[in-house]
Amino acid sequence: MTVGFSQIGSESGWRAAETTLTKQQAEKRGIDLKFADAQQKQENQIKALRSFIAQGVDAILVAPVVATGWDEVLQEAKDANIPVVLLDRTIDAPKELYLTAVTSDLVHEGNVAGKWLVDTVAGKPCNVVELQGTTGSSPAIDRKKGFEEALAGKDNLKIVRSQTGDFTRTKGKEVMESFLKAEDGGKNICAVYAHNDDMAVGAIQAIKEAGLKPGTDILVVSIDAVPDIFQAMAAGEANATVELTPNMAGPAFDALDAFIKDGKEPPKWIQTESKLYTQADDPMKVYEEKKGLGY
Amino acid sequence: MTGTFKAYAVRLFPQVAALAIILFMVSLAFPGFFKLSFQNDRLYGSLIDILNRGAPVALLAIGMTVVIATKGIDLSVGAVMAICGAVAAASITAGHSLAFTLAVTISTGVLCGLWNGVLVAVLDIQPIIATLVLMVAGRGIAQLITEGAILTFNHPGLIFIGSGSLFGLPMPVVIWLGFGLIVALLVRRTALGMLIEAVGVNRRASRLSGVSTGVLLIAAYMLSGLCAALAGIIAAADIRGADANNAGLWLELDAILAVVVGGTSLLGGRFSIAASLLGAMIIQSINTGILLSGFPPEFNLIIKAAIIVLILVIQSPRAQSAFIWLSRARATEPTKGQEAK
Amino acid sequence: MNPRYLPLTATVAIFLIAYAVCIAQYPNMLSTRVIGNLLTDNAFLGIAAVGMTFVILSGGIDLSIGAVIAFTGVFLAVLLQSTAIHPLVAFALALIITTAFGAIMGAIIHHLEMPPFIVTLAGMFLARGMAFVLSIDSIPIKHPFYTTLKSFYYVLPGGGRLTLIGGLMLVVFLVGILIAHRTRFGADVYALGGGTATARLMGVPIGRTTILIYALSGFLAGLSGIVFSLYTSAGYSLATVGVELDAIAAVVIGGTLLTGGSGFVAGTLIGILIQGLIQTYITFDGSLSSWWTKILIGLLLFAFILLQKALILLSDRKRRHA
Amino acid sequence: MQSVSSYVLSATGIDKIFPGARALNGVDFSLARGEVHALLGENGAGKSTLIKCLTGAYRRDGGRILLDGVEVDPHNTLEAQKLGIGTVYQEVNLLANLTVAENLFLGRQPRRFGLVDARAMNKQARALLSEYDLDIDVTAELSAFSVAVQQVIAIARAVDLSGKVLILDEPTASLDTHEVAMLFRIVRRLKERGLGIIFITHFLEQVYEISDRITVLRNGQLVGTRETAALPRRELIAMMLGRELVQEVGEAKHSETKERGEARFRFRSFGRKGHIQPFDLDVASGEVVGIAGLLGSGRTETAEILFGAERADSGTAQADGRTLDLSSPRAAIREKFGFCPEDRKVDGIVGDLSVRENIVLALQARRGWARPISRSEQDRLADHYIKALDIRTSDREKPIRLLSGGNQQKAILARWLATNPEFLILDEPTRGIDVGAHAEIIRLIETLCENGMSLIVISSELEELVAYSSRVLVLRDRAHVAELTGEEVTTNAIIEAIASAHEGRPA
Ligand SMILES: Nc1ncnc2c1ncn2[C@@H]1O[C@H](COP(=O)(O)OP(=O)(O)OP(=O)(O)O)[C@@H](O)[C@H]1O
Ligand SMILES: Nc1ncnc2c1ncn2[C@@H]1O[C@H](COP(=O)(O)OP(=O)(O)OP(=O)(O)O)[C@@H](O)[C@H]1O
Ligand SMILES: [Mg+2]
Ligand SMILES: [Mg+2]
Repeated sequence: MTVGFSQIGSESGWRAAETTLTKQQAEKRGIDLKFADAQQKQENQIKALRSFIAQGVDAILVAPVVATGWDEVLQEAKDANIPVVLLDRTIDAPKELYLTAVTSDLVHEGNVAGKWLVDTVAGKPCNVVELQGTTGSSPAIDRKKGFEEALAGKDNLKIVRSQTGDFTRTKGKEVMESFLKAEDGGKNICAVYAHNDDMAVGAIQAIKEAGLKPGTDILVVSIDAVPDIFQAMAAGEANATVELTPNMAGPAFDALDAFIKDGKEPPKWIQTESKLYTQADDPMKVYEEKKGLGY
Repeated sequence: MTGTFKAYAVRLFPQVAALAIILFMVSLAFPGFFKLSFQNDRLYGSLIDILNRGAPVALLAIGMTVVIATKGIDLSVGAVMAICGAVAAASITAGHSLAFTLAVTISTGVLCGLWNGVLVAVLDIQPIIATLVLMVAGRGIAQLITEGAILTFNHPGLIFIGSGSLFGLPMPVVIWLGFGLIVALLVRRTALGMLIEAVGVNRRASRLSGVSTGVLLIAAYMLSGLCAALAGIIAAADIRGADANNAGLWLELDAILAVVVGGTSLLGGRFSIAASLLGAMIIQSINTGILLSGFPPEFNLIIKAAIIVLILVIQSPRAQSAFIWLSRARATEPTKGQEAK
Repeated sequence: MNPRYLPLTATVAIFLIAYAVCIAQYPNMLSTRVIGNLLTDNAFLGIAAVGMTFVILSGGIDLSIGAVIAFTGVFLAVLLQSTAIHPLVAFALALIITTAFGAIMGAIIHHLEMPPFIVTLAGMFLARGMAFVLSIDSIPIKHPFYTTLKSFYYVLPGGGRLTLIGGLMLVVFLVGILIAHRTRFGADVYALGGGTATARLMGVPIGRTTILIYALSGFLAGLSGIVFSLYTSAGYSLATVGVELDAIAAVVIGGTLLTGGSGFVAGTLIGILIQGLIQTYITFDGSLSSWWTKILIGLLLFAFILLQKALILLSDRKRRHA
Repeated sequence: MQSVSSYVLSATGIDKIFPGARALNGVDFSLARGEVHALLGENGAGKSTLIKCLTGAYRRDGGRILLDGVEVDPHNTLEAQKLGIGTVYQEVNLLANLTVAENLFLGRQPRRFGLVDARAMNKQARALLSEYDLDIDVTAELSAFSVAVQQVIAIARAVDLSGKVLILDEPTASLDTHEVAMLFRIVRRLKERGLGIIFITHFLEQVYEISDRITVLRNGQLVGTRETAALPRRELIAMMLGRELVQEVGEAKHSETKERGEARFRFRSFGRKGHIQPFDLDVASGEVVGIAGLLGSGRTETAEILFGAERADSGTAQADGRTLDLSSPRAAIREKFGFCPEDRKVDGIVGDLSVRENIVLALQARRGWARPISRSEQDRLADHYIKALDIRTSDREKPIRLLSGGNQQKAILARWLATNPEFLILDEPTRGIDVGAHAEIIRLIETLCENGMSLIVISSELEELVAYSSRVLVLRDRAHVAELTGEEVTTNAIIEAIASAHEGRPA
């Protein structure tokens, strides 16, 4: 079986891990994987899909960079009888155009993080600063939304500052530095919520350099569960992270297998778990497990 | 001596004024802006943050200034930063010494510059395209080294470069100030500055006058590579890891912007390192100011665009000549009177 | 042969050779699907690159086009979502805005004597920023008119499609060639590229030409935005980041000198096709990791430039000896 | 005196102020129908500035312009063209990247159905140039042609554009006698048609040959306007210089035929394929060798190969028996060679740098970057040459592109003199230089030779060549075809050598 895989790019460690795992999974099942990197551009993804169709692959995996704009090319794939599985993000298209979507629920992730914070501060007043992902990207929008939903109605919790850190460590650190300055050297901040772990790691460094203790003076909660955040948790510098599993391809291949061999229609949405990890979950052990996965 | 000082003052006036105005505006939006304190053996405050965060762009701007003075442009600096950060992280995690790591990293940057320089000077490829090659491929090379992940390290020596302090200033600040001073002295105390400007203004005429145009061009790109290497080390040391995907992303545009805000023409010729460094600080002040002001991030780009346009309009030759014209209109009256006598 | 046409001929030759090499390796690449895809998938880039060609021919550069394309898409999506106006009206509005935007940049470049690189860089920030302000979400466009437009395509033998937008790109190229080589405005553009001071002394209306050039580029970026919104049926403020660099690369690979004054609109089409070919080849290969993809694209870009240089040098030498 | 109404163009009280320099101060100028009006003055007197003010290329700071008695105010050259004023500016101002035909018809291309009709345009271009005996490929890019050909094209364009007034700013600087004669034929024809023609030149013979009236400027001020016939040469020079000139070039008697010493520099079958055929050349120390030939005969190529600007692919070069390395300009400069190129705008000046920097550039390049010439030494050098060559500039820090054409030329010459060369190649050194400076330069050339420097001079002015060369090489079709020595060196002999060489050529 030949499967084309259109990946968004390699903009973060998490994505690199997803690519690695997809390749591993394909190899394990003897699938010939055609990999195309779109360098963060939707037009490149559409081009890649069209090339896959022209090439005559048996199935297509796509991690869509954005939710909209897929109808036409998916229709072409359908016309050519090539099943398409979406990875890690859903899209805004008629459901019959694709076989299934293997994703986590981004809003839910934000929600889990928010709930954890609400439970942890337990009614004490708390000013939260937020490090957003890239402005306009769907994880940034949804993780913000989910988090705000969890905080809704809790008057003790307030998001006092929110800026974009572009999902990167450098920007996460820089933005956190200015938050600390702007909020009285950090004395007004009780928690930081970062849309991904990389920004959280940057923020932790900024907090330390400002002479405060991350994890104690300022709570740190973030999303993704990449190995480095577990190191920070082990050191007591980060408090919680919500896992976004990079192994989306496994369930996708299973569904494809079943569909192609037995014609079995999978459900339209295969949701992956959004597991919460805290300092209590033996972070060093998780770190060791995750280390080799290409994060 | 006072003459040269006056010339400097005149040259740098627009940049200094623009910087002062921006800092003033930021302080209106954020009152504690000018507050400085001494913490952990170093000065601490928003102003220091600007100096510190502006380090990569400032370093890139040094090399970029010289490249632009030769009528070139270097789009690859961001990618070279990523490569060098990756090399540094890979080397230090492989257990090499700090000195070795720095040497290898800086050589890598210089080598990248050499590649660009050869394309431009020997193969005569247009600079924007010649450096576009490395801009595209370079990030790939960096990712090849880190395999797409963030390569973290714990070597205290390397980390010191990113977040240590010297003379009460953060290391990155010491590095860019020091390096800027060295390069500025190098080009102005020797004939390099003039020769570079000559090449930028008229390469043919310079060659016919015996200037080694090829060597100078290559050297300019090598300097730019060196600057990118330093910036790459600082960026990696700052976050204790090499982020091949994001290190230096789009920083080439900021560096070019810094040079232009500094008043060096993109058509080559006259240049000033000091002015470019001021330009870098202006850009960083805008960035930090936006962060401190608390606007929603959707507005970042618009604010940045508006301020840049404003600065450039004030600096544009037209506005300047209008200014000169105004001041002359006032000054000519007495001259006329003298002529009449 | 007239030496003026050398770079163009070299480019065409390189493209044909490269295509032949690809086919030898992957016979499927000869299919009309691939050819149709090359046109359709690169339509928005091609249209914007025509504008970029004019700008570069005049010795300038326009970094704003990617952002303008994204802005146009978001503008259309927001407009069609929140009002009941017909897409054609929305198209007209978008084109008016982007053309005016280009004209204003041209006016600033001319009247304030500021370098195009910086003016259009600020323009890029501004257009992208405006798109963010309009909406940070990606907004689908579900108007039936869009469906109608998308249903216009011609099925080539072998399953490939010649779509409306692919055809539109070809038309834009034809018109662009006509404007560049058969109008006084076109000659003025080349004149500007030859040297502003000289052109001024020769009586070329510098101001008007500069403004028109950037207005044209803005117009075509707007048109490209419309095409892109048709292509994706959506508007998204983060779309088409860095497209300006792709367009510049296409123009230069097509044999136009970045210093201005020399080159061909037709060459840009080949430049676009060469880039499309590289991408298609990499996808067909399908074994490259993300990083090797980047490295290979860079190397192939380099190889094309080098090949072009070599071909020109070679025939130049032959001419001298003849 | 002519009545006011017969003036096609009259300007009164023209002022132009540049930062740091008053280029024109209340200049009056009037041009009658059907007259050729010579505009004369030293380098930097303000001639080019005056015409640029008239054509709107510069905004004037004061004064009025009347065209046919009506006040006009052209804001740019396009408007001036529309008013019927055609101009050839001092530096060839055509676009190297356009074809000849496009250059000729830029902005007024013939059109069919709204589109440019390239075929008609090329046909018209060929017809236009045939009037100038120029049979070239009008679809080729302008850059394929020599400066002289470009000059003719520029003239053809301006003539074609001028309905009322034709302005020629040093159009003959790079033309040889044949082309000049042709130009004058055309000028006379236009004159008969009633055009007013402004003619700027530094060749006084040409002034007397063609002009009806003369206006002299000095330091941006009007000295006076006279009828040519009533103005003796000596008086004219006095008007221009503000003093008497001791000795004028051309009248200068060939100094006692120089002893031809031992050849110091020897070139043997030196040449480059496609550029110039291999030639032999011997130059003694203190000798001036002139090179003559028609346009495109390969004079510039000879110079470029001698200097390593184009690398020779055959032959050897020796000095005092030692083999010279002439592989690049840099190498040549190390061998104490110098080369003052013909196209000063492209190959000579470094426009944005100051006069001082332009003068020290070659010397600094030879010393290397690590051994900077101290600022005081630079100032001294610059001041010395500004004085010695009488370079008119308000200030040694002025960017050289703001200097008048002739003064730029002098600064480039100074650049080479500052390097103290032993072998100096001058390609059209006196192009665009005024009478006073001309005499200075010739005198300078003679002093240089007395001090033992070897000189190669390329010039289209045969009198000048005769005046100081002890030997003249004649070129044709990129090959050295004749060599005249000692008593043979006369204007007539050179013309004959060129002509006879040409007789052998199939038409
Ligand atoms: N743009 C400018 N800015 C400042 N000074 C200028 C500018 N253009 C010309 N000048 C000065 O004005 C004076 C007159 O120059 P102009 O070119 O008119 O001389 P000219 O009579 O044409 O001389 P030449 O015979 O050498 O061509 C010169 O001193 C020159 O340096
Ligand atoms: N009348 C002409 N017709 C066509 N081509 C010409 C003509 N004159 C010159 N050229 C071309 O111009 C190019 C440059 O000539 P070049 O300037 O080297 O000659 P030259 O002998 O130095 O003449 P000069 O110095 O008087 O301009 C040559 O390639 C020559 O073929
Ligand atoms: Mg002049
Ligand atoms: Mg010549």
